[in-house]
Amino acid sequence: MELQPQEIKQWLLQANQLFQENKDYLTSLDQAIGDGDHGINMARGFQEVKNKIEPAEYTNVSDVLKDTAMTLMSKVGGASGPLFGTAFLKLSTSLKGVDNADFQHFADGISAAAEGLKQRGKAEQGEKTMIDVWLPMAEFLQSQSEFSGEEIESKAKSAMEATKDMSAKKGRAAYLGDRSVGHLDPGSVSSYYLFSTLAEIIKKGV
Amino acid sequence: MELQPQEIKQWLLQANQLFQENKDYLTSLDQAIGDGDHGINMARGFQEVKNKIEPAEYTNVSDVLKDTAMTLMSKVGGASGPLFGTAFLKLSTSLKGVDNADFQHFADGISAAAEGLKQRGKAEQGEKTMIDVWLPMAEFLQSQSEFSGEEIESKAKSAMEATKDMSAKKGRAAYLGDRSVGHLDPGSVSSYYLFSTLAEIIKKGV
Amino acid sequence: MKKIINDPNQVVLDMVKGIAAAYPDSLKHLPDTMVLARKQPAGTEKVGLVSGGGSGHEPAHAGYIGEGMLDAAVSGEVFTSPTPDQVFEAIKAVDNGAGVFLVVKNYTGDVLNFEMAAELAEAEGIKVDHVVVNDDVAVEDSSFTSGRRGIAGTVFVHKIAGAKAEAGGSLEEVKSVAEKTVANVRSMGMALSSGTVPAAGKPGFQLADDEMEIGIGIHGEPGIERKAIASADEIAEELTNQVLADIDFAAGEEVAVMINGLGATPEMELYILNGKVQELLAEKNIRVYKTFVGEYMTSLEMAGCSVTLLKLDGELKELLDAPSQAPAFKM
Amino acid sequence: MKKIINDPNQVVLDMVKGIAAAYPDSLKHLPDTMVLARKQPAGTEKVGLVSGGGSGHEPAHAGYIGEGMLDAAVSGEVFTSPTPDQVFEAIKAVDNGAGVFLVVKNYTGDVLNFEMAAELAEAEGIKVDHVVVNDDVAVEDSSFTSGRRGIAGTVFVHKIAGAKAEAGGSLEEVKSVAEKTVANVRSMGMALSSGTVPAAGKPGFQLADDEMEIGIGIHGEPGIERKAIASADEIAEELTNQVLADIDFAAGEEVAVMINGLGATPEMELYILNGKVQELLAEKNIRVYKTFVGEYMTSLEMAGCSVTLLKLDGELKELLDAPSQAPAFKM
Ligand SMILES: Nc1ncnc2c1ncn2[C@@H]1O[C@H](COP(=O)(O)OP(=O)(O)O)[C@@H](O)[C@H]1O
Ligand SMILES: Nc1ncnc2c1ncn2[C@@H]1O[C@H](COP(=O)(O)OP(=O)(O)O)[C@@H](O)[C@H]1O
Ligand SMILES: [Mg+2]
Ligand SMILES: [Mg+2]
Ligand SMILES: [Mg+2]
Ligand SMILES: [Mg+2]
Repeated sequence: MELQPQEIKQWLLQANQLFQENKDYLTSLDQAIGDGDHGINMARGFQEVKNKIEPAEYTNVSDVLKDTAMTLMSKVGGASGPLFGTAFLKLSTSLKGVDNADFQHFADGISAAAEGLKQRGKAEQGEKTMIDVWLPMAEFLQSQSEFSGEEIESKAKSAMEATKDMSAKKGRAAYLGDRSVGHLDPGSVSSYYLFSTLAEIIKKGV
Repeated sequence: MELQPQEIKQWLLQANQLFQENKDYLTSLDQAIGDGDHGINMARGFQEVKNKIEPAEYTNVSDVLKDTAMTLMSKVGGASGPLFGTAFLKLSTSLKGVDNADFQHFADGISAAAEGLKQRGKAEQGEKTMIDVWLPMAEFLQSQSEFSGEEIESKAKSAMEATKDMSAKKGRAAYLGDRSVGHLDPGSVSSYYLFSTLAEIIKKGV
Repeated sequence: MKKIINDPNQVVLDMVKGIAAAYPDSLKHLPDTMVLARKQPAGTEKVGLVSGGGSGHEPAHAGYIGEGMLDAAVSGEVFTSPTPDQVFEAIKAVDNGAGVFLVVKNYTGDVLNFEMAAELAEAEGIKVDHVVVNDDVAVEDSSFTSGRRGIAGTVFVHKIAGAKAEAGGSLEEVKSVAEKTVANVRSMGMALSSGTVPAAGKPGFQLADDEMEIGIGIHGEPGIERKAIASADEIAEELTNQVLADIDFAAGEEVAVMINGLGATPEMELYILNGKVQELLAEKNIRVYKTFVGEYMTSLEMAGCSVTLLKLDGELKELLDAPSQAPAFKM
Repeated sequence: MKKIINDPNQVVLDMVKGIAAAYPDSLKHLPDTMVLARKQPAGTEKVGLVSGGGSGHEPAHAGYIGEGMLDAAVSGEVFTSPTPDQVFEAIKAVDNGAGVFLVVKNYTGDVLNFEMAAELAEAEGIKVDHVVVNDDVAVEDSSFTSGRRGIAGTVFVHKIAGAKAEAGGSLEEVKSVAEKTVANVRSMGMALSSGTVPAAGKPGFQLADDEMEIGIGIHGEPGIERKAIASADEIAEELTNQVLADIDFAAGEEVAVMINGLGATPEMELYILNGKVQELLAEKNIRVYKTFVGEYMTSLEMAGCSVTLLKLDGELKELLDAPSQAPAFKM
């Protein structure tokens, strides 16, 4: 299968719905080990993404993703704004020149996004940040040859859950050091929401 | 009977005890229609009175009352400091020249105190202030010819209780106007404490 | 009660010492008193300006000591007027022969204690005069009662009388500008929650989670109305309109505006309120000459605010603009 | 949540408008942004100084705009760094050809967004440099983690870099004094209660009635230790000693002290704390050159405080003393 611009749009619109519904939950995760704004940030950012992309007509996936990236960059702020912005920008750039995203193209885009996150965040895997979802996901996709909704969902979920036992080294939770152990990383939960809605789109599309 | 310096001292020391015990009650009365410091003010002031007069030797009533007046004046502050200070100063001045206070001298002293309060406070009877205890008490004593503990106690009590139904025109409670009705005037309760301990001293002395 | 204090009964002395320790070059703490006074160059001959009142209103009053404003401030117990002997010490400390002027807020306690201090000073041959500030329009201005309270508008009186004294004004001249300021300044406040007097240990009053009180005093004295909490715009409207109702404005007249926080309200909220106040004044064609937003006359950690308007003429503008070195009102 | 606001999601815009309305002669609100900038005389050629961050820290950062301090401040959502495009607007607005210097607090979000803004500006040919302030000794200074946070010490960086820029310093010179300030400033805070982000509607954390938290961050980030509330003297000792443990002092060296209120703590308590801090410094033979007590870097209506020490040399003293017209830091 290939992901078409309309499906990418659907992905992001469904993700927005998830962020609106889980705004308080994400915020409470961030209150525990951060500053308690992550849910507010994501809900604000994706609401703006919706406002931007819903009325627009797209003929290629790169443009939807670029509008998403620029909107997140300019509407979210905090750590997650530039980071998710960077991830979507890298994905968009990687998919430039094609109308629809086939599996390998998309997998390469996610790899580029994960690399971009590492650079932007000056962070490594295992430091209890969203990178701990994006990087395992990128590696997993590189090991596959076709979209699988079930597997993307389960991979994202286990990666997200794995952040619970990590001790934070980057982001605000790092101020807590080992006391961050036992709490999910909010940005990783948001990243999981992105991949789980992607998985649903894929399941429908298959 | 005559009140001796030692009895005046006892009066004030017992009054102090009452102010310490009822500090929170007086403060709560003042929280309802004032600024919530009356109990603190009286407890602080009379503690200082105790510190001042307890170790001292007095040969006449005027001196105990003067020390009390000056201490209240310089340690209480607020409205009640200068007012009680003035009352005791007038009482002291009025008793100058005698060692012990006989009834008529003392009654005249209370009249002078009540007059002093009216002048200092620029207030009249019925305006829901301590004057509503001191003035009826002065008038009552002028109608008598001998100390009576029982009658002083009951007169002071009914005068104090009568402030409950008054609408405040002076002091902080005046800001409430008619909403002050239904609350006792804190300064009147303190004045009642003074006269009720005086009544006890008289009862013992008789 | 959660406070950064040592002994609840020693907060005023600890505070006075802490203020003196913060500004050793410009302030001195008069030994064995609760008086802070300006270190003045020898030979100063200006009118001395003294203010004070109960503590718990910081930066009032000690924060207003400095060149161009007060010469001394007397700190009473929390929410309790200082005693006459303390005020008298302040008067003596700042008298340089030109007389001493007292700025008193209109509370029975303050008026009585400052009056008695003035009597003591006059008995020693010191020329003393005073003004009583009563800017709070939440209370009826009646000669049959205690009348209106003095609240945040007092700070403008400090500033203007201070500038006049600094400029060499006589006691009469200082009094005259102070009275003009009092005649032209009006305030009104509101609260969302109460402060706690340290020695009392519990809040002065209780407001429900959805309640506010309009017209509250700076000691927690009850206001005009307790009602459902409103928006910043509605609060701005209510306070501004009540203030404006109390003083005549010709269109085009100029005012100074003070948006005063009562203690726990973040500056963010004060500025939000200010936005609407300015809009309302503009609609009514009242020109704003200068705006002050911050904590000027607080009530411990009360959440809430007050709005003050001071009608200006040329003289008041000049005095308001004069330099001041007071830590809480530098200009 | 009890606040004087209109819409919880509009507090930043309402506040920015309210700030602009308070100082129309000296400030302008850049249309369609959350940027406030100084109205500068035409022909100004100084280095532009920009700071900012999440809102909720008022008077930081807009209160520090003025002659001798910042040229622009960017307000993000409450406790959320502003976005690169907003910072970029500020940079463009204050660039007069001499370059623009950014004062950034060390939070991942702030660093990322300001860095991206700098990249955007450089792409348009504007010279940009920055400093990252990390004065909070409650957090370990590690290159393997996010490192220390930037808190109240940032205000000293604004002051000193601002004075240097005002004096005509080049971008390199401004950076050099800013870095020297960062190298010499240390802070630590504590809280008695949490603030409430308006859009979240409930407090960021809960402390029991007898608890305090030592080493708290200005966004409610957890501190080092939660323990029984102590006296002002003990709190002063704990904060001061932790700050002193982090920086070498030779006896006789001079410092500037900042006792900063986090929002709901009355000034009375800050001065009580100051008394003890000054005593401790005197015992250690550290000379206090100047003390600042007040609310400089708040955390909404959090109750608590922080202690900041800045080690001074001749250059820093001169720049600290230079005049400033910023409403929240007039000198
Ligand atoms: N250096 C970093 N690299 C990658 N991700 C990071 C980094 N720092 C923080 N994050 C992510 O950002 C999330 C927090 O986002 P958010 O709460 O919106 O911003 P802020 O921390 O500025 O309040 C964290 O949960 C984490 O996943
Ligand atoms: N003008 C006045 N004349 C006489 N008594 C007054 C007057 N004003 C106030 N009082 C008395 O003072 C009492 C309040 O004292 P207190 O609470 O100690 O002082 P403050 O009102 O300054 O806080 C009132 O209850 C009232 O009895
Ligand atoms: Mg966060
Ligand atoms: Mg009282
Ligand atoms: Mg009182
Ligand atoms: Mg944040």
